[in-house]
Amino acid sequence: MIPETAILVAIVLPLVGALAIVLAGRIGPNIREAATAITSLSLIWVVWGLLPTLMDGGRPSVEVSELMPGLTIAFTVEPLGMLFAALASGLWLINSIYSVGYMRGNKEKNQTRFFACFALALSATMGIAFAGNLFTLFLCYELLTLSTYPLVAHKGDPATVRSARIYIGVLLSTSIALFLPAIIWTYTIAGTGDFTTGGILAGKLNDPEIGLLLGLFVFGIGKAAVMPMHKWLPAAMVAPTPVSALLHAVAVVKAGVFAITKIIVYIFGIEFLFAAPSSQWLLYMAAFTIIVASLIALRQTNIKRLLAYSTIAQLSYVVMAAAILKPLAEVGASLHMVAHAFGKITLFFAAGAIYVASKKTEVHQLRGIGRRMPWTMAAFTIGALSMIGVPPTAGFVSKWFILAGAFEANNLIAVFTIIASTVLNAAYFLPILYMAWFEREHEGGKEHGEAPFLAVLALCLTALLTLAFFLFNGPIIELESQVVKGLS
Amino acid sequence: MNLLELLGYFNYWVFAIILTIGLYAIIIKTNLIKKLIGLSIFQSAVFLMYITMDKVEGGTAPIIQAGVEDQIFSNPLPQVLILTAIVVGVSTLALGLAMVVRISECYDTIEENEILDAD
Amino acid sequence: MDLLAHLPALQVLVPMLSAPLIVLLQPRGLAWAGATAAALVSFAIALTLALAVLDGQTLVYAMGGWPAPFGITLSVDSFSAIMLLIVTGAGAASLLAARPSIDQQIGSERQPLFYSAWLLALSGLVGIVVSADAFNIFVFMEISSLASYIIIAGGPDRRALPAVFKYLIMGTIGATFYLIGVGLIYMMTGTLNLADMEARLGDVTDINPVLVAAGFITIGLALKAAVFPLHVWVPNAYTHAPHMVTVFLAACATKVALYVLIRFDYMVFQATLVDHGLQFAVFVMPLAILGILIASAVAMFEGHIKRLLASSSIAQIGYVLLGVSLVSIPGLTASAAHLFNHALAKGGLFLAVACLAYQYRDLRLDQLGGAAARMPWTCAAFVICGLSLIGVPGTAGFISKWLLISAALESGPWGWGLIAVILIGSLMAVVYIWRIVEALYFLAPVADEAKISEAPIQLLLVTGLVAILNIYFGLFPQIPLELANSAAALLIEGAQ
Amino acid sequence: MIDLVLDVLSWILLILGASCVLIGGIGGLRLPNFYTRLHAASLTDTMGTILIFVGMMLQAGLSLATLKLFAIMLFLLLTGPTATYALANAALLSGLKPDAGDASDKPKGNTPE
Amino acid sequence: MIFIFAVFLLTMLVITAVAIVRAEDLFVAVMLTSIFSLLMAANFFILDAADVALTEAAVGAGVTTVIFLCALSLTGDREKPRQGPRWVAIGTVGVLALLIIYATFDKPRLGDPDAPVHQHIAPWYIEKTTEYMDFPNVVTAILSSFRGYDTLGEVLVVFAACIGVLFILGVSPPRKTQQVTTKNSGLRHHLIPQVVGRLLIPFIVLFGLYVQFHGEYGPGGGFQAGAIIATGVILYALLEGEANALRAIPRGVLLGMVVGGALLFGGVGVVCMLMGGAFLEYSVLTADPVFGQQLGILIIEAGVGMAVCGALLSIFHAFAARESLS
Repeated sequence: MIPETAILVAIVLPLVGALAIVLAGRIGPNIREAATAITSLSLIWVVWGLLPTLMDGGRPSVEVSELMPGLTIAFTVEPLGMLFAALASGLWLINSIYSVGYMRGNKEKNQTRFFACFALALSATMGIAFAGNLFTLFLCYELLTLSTYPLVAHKGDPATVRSARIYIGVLLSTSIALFLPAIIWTYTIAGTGDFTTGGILAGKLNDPEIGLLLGLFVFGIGKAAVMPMHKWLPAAMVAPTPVSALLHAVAVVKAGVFAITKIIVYIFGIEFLFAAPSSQWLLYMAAFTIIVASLIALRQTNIKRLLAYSTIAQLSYVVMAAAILKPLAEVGASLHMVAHAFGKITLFFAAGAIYVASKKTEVHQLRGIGRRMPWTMAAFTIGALSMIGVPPTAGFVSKWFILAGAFEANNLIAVFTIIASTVLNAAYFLPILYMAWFEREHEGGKEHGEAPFLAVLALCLTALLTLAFFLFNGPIIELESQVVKGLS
Repeated sequence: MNLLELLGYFNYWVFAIILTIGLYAIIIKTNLIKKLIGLSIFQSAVFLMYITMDKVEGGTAPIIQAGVEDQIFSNPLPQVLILTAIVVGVSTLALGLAMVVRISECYDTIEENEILDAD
Repeated sequence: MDLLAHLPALQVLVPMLSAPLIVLLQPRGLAWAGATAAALVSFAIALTLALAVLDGQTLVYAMGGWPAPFGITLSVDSFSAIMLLIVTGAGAASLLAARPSIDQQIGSERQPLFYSAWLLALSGLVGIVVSADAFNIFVFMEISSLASYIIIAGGPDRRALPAVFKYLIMGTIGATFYLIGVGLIYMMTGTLNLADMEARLGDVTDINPVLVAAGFITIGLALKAAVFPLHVWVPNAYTHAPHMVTVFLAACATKVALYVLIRFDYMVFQATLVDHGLQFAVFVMPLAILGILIASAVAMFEGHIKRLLASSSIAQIGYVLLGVSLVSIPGLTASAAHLFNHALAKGGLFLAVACLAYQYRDLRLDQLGGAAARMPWTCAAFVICGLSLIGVPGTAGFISKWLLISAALESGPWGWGLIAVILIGSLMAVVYIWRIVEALYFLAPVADEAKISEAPIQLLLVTGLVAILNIYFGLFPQIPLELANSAAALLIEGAQ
Repeated sequence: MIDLVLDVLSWILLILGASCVLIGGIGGLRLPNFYTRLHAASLTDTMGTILIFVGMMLQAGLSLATLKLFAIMLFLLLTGPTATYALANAALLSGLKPDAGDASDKPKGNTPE
Repeated sequence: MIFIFAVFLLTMLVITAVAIVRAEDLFVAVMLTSIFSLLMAANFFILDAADVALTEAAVGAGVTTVIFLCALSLTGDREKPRQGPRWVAIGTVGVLALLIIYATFDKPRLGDPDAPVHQHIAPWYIEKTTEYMDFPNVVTAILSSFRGYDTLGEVLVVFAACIGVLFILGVSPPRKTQQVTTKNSGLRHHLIPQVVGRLLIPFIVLFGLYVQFHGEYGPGGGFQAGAIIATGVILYALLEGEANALRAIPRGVLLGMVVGGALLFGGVGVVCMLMGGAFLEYSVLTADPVFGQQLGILIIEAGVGMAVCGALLSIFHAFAARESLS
């Protein structure tokens, strides 16, 4: 099919899928899961079908509606978005495989609502990935927030509802109070919000305002969880593990950092921003977030909360990489999105698998669990190493590019931050690995084996991806280099 | 300032005073019927204002006597408006009274504060 | 004269003259059917008119064939077209859905009177909108007011009566103030036709009476439009009215008064009084801001769903006024658009409430637990309209928020302050809408839910339709925006 | 000559009538209790009306106005006493004993409730 | 001379108004209100507004008072004394009064022939009335033709009030109190009022009809006539008892009159439309436009009369019936 329609299909398909899931849910779980699987498969087919067009420099775009002059709902495919879309669609398949195992293993209720909202969230994600201008991005961003709310509040008991309230509250209010005015401001001074290579604000804005606008954007996009807008992420840990995976790896937080990167690259333009001293604070902010989040993670005893804070840190890697404002760093940013996605989803799957199999949620409970759940813990190990950035894992590649960018900009703060955080990551992951593999499980622990097969399959897949990304990342790098092509 | 002029001002002042009295009754009285009475006073004050402005020196009621030449007529338009306004006023009054009757049936009182206490 | 030429008159006459006939239709089904038919016809007329004036022309109709300053003329321009769409649309939709809810709340023997009064209210509002004659506006204001008192008093709860009595008193005071203002202007100009007034006010030398007149008219209409400090009659009246009546009135009643206010201040005074624009802004803007903030804050702590939405209506009036008080084309466009979008959102919300009320006697939030499980479609519609009220992108409410904020941005130094107000208001809206949503979806049910099921299909379909419209006009708002734009241009150039 | 006589006559009548009305008014204010006041008021209804109207008719001379005036007089003469009667009747029904001797309107203990 | 009289009347007005507000006994207050209306009517007459005076006297002093009394007999006629400060209210209204009085100083003085009111459109009406309608009463001409649309609206207002009262009082009272008195038998046991009443009522109705159909020539027209006739019937009801009055003119007929009147008015307008004119453009009714105007005005005045009379009567009956069954 021609790319223009492909874009629309990619966005509409999950919606149709959601409908199908609701209907199929009336018939029976198996049909429903089948609907999910079919949808995600066909989505992958559609999205990845766009790759070739992109590789030879095509930028297919389609406009849906012009609300008012200059303000349109339009979608364009460009490398950053392509990467994000491909990533999300791919991980959705794996995630659904895992969710089936998890949800059934846990006998959760309202599974139909769960899968339907999941599909909706994916549709919004596709929208974000292909958004052709700020307004469309904002539209899909809000849709994503709203469609994930039921997922976070899935359990429905008072505590969960309270946390879900924090989730929706932070995300909605930041987006309305900061993101929206930033967008409108951009439209009023630039007359348009289309994502164009090299930015649209160049020369339209003076120095202090640049910093202000950047701040509105960065803090307005609460999904990026730059401190102090990170509160929602730990709160959202009440959600079932597949949802956490969705939040952390597949869609939500990625959407945040993706949006920031895209705005920096296509709205401000990195050279314009690099020239503006008042944009420096973003780097410091990100660095600060990385260090602090890692320190907090160090003190966590609950596995999922630990992972949450590590996510916050990792996200700020991407933000910081983008804020270095050098081509290599931008590539690094996009790579790190992928790398972190693979690593973190593996970790969450593992944590979820442990919970399903043994109902263990605390770090100290993991003593010797490696013997009971070898596969799971192996995957966990790979994920953890990738987080730290040890070869041969994905994390290494992205960190390499980011460091390269940092040196190119000879930005010592960035370099220092990366090294320090690497040490910290090691400091909070290695003990877990040690405990899991080499310590003896204390007596009286209840007998349990591996998690349900589907779950284990999924997490092994992601672990493999984590490794594979280290070896075969050529095409992706080439693709992403197109973003900064022509920039020194 | 001749007599007519003074009278003109006097008309407007009376209008202002009556208007004020009516409004005062509406605001201050808790008895619903008293409020409605105040309302009707309030409205008739406005009637007075309109009618006052239609007077022409040495004019007569705007009814053309056949054969009489160059007679001066007062302005008919405000009279028409006030005809309408009077009927509107009495309609509002009737509606209000009907409500008061129902209220006194449901609450056994027509004092506003007691009604507020009732629920 | 061909039919199109007669349309402005027919717009008023169709509901007006069918009202007396309705009284005679004794079997209640017939009364409802007749009223609905009339409302639908007038909606169709409104659509035709809107399309006719889309290109910015003005249709004028001389009643009784008497020329403008001497007889009464009706005029329909793009601004009135928007209001016509809102009013007749709200009337048609609510009447279409009304029957089950009304059957539940009002005895069948009183229904013919009720529906006839409803049509009268509709025709009165429409008459105000199309009229180009100051006194004629007063007459129709009274028709609509009396009729709305009647239909509000139809509320089954006894508290409806004091509420509507208060409304009657304040409404009459407002109308009388308006009458005084018109009288003073007539005294200084000797005419009642709005356009003629503007023309002749120019060469009035003694300006004091005109200033006082402007004050009286503004305050009187503000009273009827429930502008912030004068809104005390709204919450009770909306809360205790029959649910469908609340839908109708909340969607359009106060907006019409606002419309007259805007018309007067822009088309009559703006051009003639020295820096009236400034005085107007100085007078209105604080009220608008206070209204937005305080009313939203009140709404955040309301426990009763209808009272909550009523308070939010007051806040929304504030948004419209804010746009108006900017005295600029973007601001007016935003206001006009917001009139339209808020009517959509609030109408949908109250429709959903009516659906809920069909099953739940007690509409306090803590009583509504678990409604979502029993009435999924209703709650879905409620959520959509609620998002539109908040101004989430993709819904109609977002469009006007966007316009409003960009208008504020262009309005100079204090723009950022206004934006802050608007955003805080939206955040408060998030809070109070979300309180309802959580109650509907996650609160533990209290009522014995055995009997509770989805609302009747008739009610449900209309509600769903409105919800869908909220999304449609969020994605394809071209037509209302076009109308709003030309309306703003019209008003501003009327002011020059 | 004759008109002068008529004029003077009419004015005399008018003044007489006016004084009747005035007396009636004073009586209504000063007299002690209900029935006596009623009695005073009736003076206004009858004598006052007749005198004033005749006076005005003389002023008007022979014209349509005179006819109208006469009609109005007739009307008043019919209604005035009737109203007085209705009032007295109502007072009696509500238990107010006619008793010229006593100076107040307090209902007596022995009045029928 | 006349001015002194006017000043006297106006002063009386103010005094009456104060007395009304101060009166504790609502019955007294209502009576004073009716006096207030009479004074107002006299004032209107002095200011050359004959029609308005007639209407105010008939509607304000007559019908309103009756309705008030009906309501009072249902609600009780004592006002509870109010405690608490009233300076706020006094302050606000005082400011209002001063504002208006301040505004009056720029107003054109009373009766100034050069005042804009008398310049712009009023003369047009006066001269064109003879040309278009060819009858003397300009007020009627404006009321029913030049601004006929307003009058239609006004009829609808009356209609609204009528159905409103019927609707609101249409529910049976929550609790039955014991029969207060046997009011509804009227004064039938009292010979004198009955005889006088029987004597007068025909004349009242006759006068009403005169006012109705003489409206083009003298003061009067539909509203006044309707009010007057209504008063006559109400008097009948008071004398003969409300039940008999209803037997004479049942509720259905009254409602029919209201609806019929409104529809008659509207119908004429629609017929004008159908005959190719604008709404309410009577000239097209007949070949001769002047006669067309006259005809149209005659018909719609009849409609107005019917509607007003029917509305006032059914409102009265709604209250009165309440009285007998509460």
